[in-house]
Amino acid sequence: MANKQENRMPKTFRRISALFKEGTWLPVIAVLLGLASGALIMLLGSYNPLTAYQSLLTRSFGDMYNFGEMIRQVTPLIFTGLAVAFAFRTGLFNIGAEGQFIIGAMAGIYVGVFWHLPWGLHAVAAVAAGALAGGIWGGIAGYLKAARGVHEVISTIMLNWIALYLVNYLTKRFMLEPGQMRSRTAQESAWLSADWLSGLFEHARIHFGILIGLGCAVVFYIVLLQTKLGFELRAVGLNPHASEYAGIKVKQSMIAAMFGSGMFAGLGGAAEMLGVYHYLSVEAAFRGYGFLGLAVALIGRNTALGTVLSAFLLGALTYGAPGMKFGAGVPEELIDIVIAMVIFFVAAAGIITAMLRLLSGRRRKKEAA
Amino acid sequence: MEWLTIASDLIHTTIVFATALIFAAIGGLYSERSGVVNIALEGMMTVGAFTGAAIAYFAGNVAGMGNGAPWLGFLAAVVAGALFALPHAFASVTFNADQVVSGVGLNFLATGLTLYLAKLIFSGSAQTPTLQRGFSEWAIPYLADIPYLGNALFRAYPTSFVAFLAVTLTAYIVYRTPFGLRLYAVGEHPRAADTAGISVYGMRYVAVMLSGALAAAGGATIALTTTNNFSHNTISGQGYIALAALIFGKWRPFQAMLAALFFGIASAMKSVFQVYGLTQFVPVDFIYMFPYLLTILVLAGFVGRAISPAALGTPYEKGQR
Amino acid sequence: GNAANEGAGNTGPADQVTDGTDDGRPERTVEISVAMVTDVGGVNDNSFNQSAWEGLQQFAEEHGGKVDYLQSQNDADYVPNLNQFVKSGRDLTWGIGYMMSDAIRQVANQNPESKLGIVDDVVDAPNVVSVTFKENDGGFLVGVVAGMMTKTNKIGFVGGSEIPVITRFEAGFKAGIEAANPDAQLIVNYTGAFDAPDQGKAAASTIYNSGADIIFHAAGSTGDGVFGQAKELRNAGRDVWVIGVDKDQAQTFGNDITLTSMIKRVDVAVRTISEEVMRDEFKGGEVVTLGLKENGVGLPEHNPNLPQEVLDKVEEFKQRIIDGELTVPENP
Amino acid sequence: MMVDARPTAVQMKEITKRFPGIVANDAINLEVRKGEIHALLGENGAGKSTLMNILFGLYQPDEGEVWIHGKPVSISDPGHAIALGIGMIHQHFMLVEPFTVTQNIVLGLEPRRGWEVNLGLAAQQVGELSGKYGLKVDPHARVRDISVGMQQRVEILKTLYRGADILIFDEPTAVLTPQEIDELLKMMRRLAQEGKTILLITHKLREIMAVADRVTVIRRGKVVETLETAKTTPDELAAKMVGRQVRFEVVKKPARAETPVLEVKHVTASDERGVRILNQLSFEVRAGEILGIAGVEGNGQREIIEVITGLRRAESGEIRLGGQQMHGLSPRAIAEAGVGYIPEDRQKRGLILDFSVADNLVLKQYFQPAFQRFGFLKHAVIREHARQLIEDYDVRTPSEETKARALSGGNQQKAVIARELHSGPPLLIATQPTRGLDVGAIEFIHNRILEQRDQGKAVLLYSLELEEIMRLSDRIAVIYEGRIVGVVRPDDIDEREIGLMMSGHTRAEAEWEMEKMEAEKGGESHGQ
Ligand SMILES: Nc1ncnc2c1ncn2[C@@H]1O[C@H](COP(=O)(O)OP(=O)(O)OP(=O)(O)O)[C@@H](O)[C@H]1O
Ligand SMILES: Nc1ncnc2c1ncn2[C@@H]1O[C@H](COP(=O)(O)OP(=O)(O)OP(=O)(O)O)[C@@H](O)[C@H]1O
Ligand SMILES: [Mg+2]
Ligand SMILES: [Mg+2]
Repeated sequence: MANKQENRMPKTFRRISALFKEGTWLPVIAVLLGLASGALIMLLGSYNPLTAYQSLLTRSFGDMYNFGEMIRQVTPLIFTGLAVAFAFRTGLFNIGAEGQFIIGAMAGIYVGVFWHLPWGLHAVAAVAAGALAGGIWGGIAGYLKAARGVHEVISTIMLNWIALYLVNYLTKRFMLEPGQMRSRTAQESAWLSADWLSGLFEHARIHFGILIGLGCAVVFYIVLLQTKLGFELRAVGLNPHASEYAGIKVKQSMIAAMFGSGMFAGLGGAAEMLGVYHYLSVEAAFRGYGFLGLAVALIGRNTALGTVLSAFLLGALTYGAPGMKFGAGVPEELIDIVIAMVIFFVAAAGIITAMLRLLSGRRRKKEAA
Repeated sequence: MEWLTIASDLIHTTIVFATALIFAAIGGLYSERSGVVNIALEGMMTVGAFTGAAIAYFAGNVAGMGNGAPWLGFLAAVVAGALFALPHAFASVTFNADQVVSGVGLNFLATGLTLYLAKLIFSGSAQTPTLQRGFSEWAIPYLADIPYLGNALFRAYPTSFVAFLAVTLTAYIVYRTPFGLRLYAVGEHPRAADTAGISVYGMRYVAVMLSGALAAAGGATIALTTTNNFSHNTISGQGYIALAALIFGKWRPFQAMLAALFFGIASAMKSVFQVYGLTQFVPVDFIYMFPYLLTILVLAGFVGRAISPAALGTPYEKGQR
Repeated sequence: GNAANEGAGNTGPADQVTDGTDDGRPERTVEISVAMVTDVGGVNDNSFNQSAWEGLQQFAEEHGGKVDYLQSQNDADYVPNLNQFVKSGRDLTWGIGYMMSDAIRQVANQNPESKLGIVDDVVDAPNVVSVTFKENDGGFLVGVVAGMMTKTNKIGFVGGSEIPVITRFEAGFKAGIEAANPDAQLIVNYTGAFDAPDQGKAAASTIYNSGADIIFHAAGSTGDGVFGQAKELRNAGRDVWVIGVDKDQAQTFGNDITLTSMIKRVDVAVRTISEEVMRDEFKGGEVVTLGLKENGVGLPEHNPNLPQEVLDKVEEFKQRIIDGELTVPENP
Repeated sequence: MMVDARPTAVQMKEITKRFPGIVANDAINLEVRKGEIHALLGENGAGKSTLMNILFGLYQPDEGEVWIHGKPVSISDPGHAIALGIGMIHQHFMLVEPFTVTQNIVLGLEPRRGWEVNLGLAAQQVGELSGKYGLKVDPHARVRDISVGMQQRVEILKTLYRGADILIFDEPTAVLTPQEIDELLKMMRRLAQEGKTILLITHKLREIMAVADRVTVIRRGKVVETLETAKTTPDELAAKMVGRQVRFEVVKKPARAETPVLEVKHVTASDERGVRILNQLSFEVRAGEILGIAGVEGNGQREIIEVITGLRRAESGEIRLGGQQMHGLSPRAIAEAGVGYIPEDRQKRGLILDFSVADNLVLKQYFQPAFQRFGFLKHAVIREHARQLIEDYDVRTPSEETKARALSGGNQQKAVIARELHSGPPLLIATQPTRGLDVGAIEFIHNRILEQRDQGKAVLLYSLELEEIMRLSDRIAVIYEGRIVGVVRPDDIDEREIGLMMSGHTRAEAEWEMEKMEAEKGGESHGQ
């Protein structure tokens, strides 16, 4: 009967709405509207939006160095974005990417510092450790929901803080670099960075994490859409009752989903540390990649490709932001406003579609006449 | 002796830290009872903290206004919070946006907006100048002089007293008045409420704005009592804690307040434990961790299946079948 | 980048915000440009960063030239922010604070031709000047003050995080108290953050309630909370004091509660080194350690709250330290 | 009756309402007289609820106008409708479960004491009201604890409390036992005599014939005709409704009852709250027969089926499928062992609405080697499989990639049936298989179920519609408080007698009760 629906609609609107069903254009429009609102606010603050956005772009794309650094900024966002998106697609809201990221970072550095493995293999082991640790941390939230009915939004928020302090403690207790508030430096054999690579980018701290991230996006897609496991995870996410009736083990798959989600974040944490710092510093506050990951996933519509793209978008925006301060004196926080607006427009798609329906509504009248 | 001092001091500091959480949790209670998830408490607190600090600064430091300054800031914050909550209601009530998503959006907006404005107003610095006039503690005559107990309970910031008042008032509203009954109905079964002639959207707008106002009051409390300024980390996650307190307290006013107090102990213990040299027994990081850990354990233990308002998180579409 | 470079010079609130050159003085022919990068603290922390920024502003006042700063959002920003200035050809770029040292080292190695400075830590690179202070010496002097001024024989110390710089403060302070008043007891509290006034306040509240009457803070804007708490207790009629840090904090928080301050002339250091650059006397690789002799640390000129005999005592100890008769421990 | 004398209460003129892709109401004209019982009849999706939702202010019409008591009105929301004296008893009750009966009734119109709700007074008012109209309810009971029948009485009281004189009933009898239905119909007549105007939506012709003065037939959003019930017959109505002749009696060859396929022995189970819900329950289903389970909602029928399908653990007892012990196996193992299951709520339990039709059709097989290798799904095979079933079971969908959500109720159900039947399981469990569907769809599904039986498969049927059970079953097991109180044959028992058994009477008691009732009723006829 859906075809019946189509016929009743004017062509143009049908096309547009078709695009919306794909969910492709919506984020794009949302981003444009977001940037527009940003510009408006700058004008109100008597800044020059054009200069501002131009210097933002300059900082993100101006030269190889900044480009490389921008990629460095994008990398963790891909991971946390995928983490959030993965959970989302399986009906869970993972606010805990931040904590899973931290735990993963710790595990990665731990292996990097204490294990002794040959080149490459060491890095692989360290990153794998990060993934595992992050997965376990996420799995805890999954278990709490499945077995104990604790809503994951709450448990993951709590687990974020626990992760922060736990990792601070472990770092200080077992890995502390004397006289510093950070861990000892991981052995080079575990690093994800390479001089020749940064060399290409004027010493920017770009590292192989980006490749792992892109790989993860592919894995994300395959697992979720091509495999039996993904089928089950999505089924449970969309309708746990029907899934149970179909004989899918709902609780296990919830835990599995959160574990997978956590793996992405944990992987990101390990990659960030082994690629950028090579050590883990004691943090008084969150780094915020997990929370940005929320934005990334939401704007990316929780698809693999979408997440990667929006990770690049937000990475470029957040990395370029200080450029606005530098070039046009615009406070870099403006970019948070832009991001917020984009999220709003994506979330309340109604706002945009409503506008369009008005348009096409008039058009319908015309055609009638 | 020593121990009494510690206890009394612990309680006192606990109340100081809990006040903001109580405000925010009670705020969240309104919106969530009406069926709107409010993960945006964080952002609303941030806006409250900024407004409170900024206004109090101009009133106190600049206009040289006396002890009224913090009160002015506090009230301004309440108003600002209510307004700032509007987008959340707009997106999630009118346009059926995913409430958690729109909440996340609001939190980003809050950080961005406040720091942007701060830099705009205070010549490029990401924080307000330190306030000359914050709130200072009230001592209830006579009671405050009771040894230990006085310091623990009867010496506190005015905001703390306001917070307790708000809790009591909320309890009355929720359990006794028609508004409370309707609020509950809207959160449990919006369609039923609608067909009973109650405006679901109306109720939810009011509820969300109330939560904004109260959460902002919480934020202002922090800026006007403990930090005496606003900066990027004045709130730093306390909105989320308040949300946890709300759920921890099963969406009930007094339980939520107790939960908030419980979180207050955490921050309090940090310093108390150090000063009294107890950190040699428990690493300070574990003291920080403790409340979050306990929350999870408790939720997992028995509160786990605390039944939330049935329609929580689901947008209400009139036309839906 | 070039565009950014042009952008940096051009109009807009940017310059009102961060430039010293807003008074219509005739521009110098070769304009010198100096910049600094702060940690998350920001330039209004009432102490460390602010002092540094004031140093740069004074520098701009006197010699014209262009000064600028970037505040980091998190530690990932240190390197790119430093590079932002280095690559846009600033004559000198400062990393303000211990946290920056790794970043400075990296940027210095990668841009040998650039000139950089680091405060509070030593980075041995040919193009970096490191400025450190003898916080322990300064801490000793205010320790003497506290030891002599306390009426309760209980004294508090509130530190940011437990890093060498701060522990030097604590060590000196401790030694000073012991030297002046052996039976005074010291209560130490590290809040774990330099930007959390509420934590400072809670700490102060607890310390004062436990009977202390003087608190020395070395915790950036976390210390604001200590002042806040002291103000309140004072209003409630209690006789409590704070010893400020980095700047003469009496100017910010008033003489009524600020007993004195352990000044750390970050501003002077930053200014003098910048001037060296201006005169092409930049000595890369140099480690400048500023102590009492160099007036890098010490008490403010005016101490309305300190009786003469205390000042004399302080002066006496100061001499002994300068003459090397007395060495103050670096670790508590 | 001198119908014509009565003034017009409701008049809907040229009402048109469009939903994305469909015109639910197409220039509908409806005219209802004061004090009459006016029935609306039509297929699923014909537009009945939509029309009434417009009258009650839940939807706004795109075109047309509404007149109440001779005055044009535009009803912006239910509040407004209530003010105009319109009340609606919905298809799905509009009750707040955790509230008490009183709270539900006064909600939105609370009597006050100062700032507070005056619950004491409220309860008193409710008491009086229920007395006046003979609607027995306990003002202080929590709605979640009371029977469906009482919940409906609460719904009615809600409207009366608001002083409604125009009452809309949307499929009120779907969930009731025959006794409760009789109660309700009596009540409607009483209200009508009180001068209240009643609009009744129902799929059950018998009820229309029983109470309605006039009936308006709607098909695909258009009014077909308005007739006097006195001057028409069920067959005529059915024909007008569907637009073709429908035969009600399904042709049913006598069952060749064979060896038992499903044996349920002494099954005992308790619910989450530890309340005993299944109590030494035993029955068996034989190959080639349809066993119907009749019972008032909440007497354990749902639970026993959950136990059989492995969704719920029994504390004791056995369940054998073809002699094999099934007790304690996972739902999947049981399904694999040859149990087809049509769950009662297709949208909640039967389908994943946001999955494609194709994915829904393999929901119980995707893990089989045919559809996946090494954990990777064979999408091509899955699509092909779907195309086949869509054709075999005449599922009306644009394509197998269409989301199940976009399908109509009937077609969604067809998809479920296709999935559960195509593998020809020895045992088919069908719960409420035709709920909310129209005669066309019902016909199709009933024939499929009989087909199974005739192929020698065992069928366990559970439906709240006694009619359906009577029509299909070879044997009927009546369940009450977790026990089977009797097994009867449809051809030698009458609906209302079963109704009595459903409320706990043994067969013998039931017959005795029946005679008593007949005696009481005396002449009063039910118009059929
Ligand atoms: N909110 C809605 N959105 C989209 N379509 C709708 C909506 N409500 C009803 N429809 C469609 O409008 C048509 C009329 O629906 P309506 O519920 O009035 O039918 P009905 O006669 O009440 O059917 P039933 O007997 O199943 O209750 C149906 O095709 C239905 O799918
Ligand atoms: N919630 C909804 N939103 C949008 N469209 C809907 C919705 N529900 C149903 N529809 C559309 O309305 C049409 C009719 O739906 P409905 O369930 O009433 O089918 P129906 O008329 O009962 O047909 P059937 O007799 O096969 O059940 C469907 O084709 C569907 O596309
Ligand atoms: Mg239907
Ligand atoms: Mg209907």
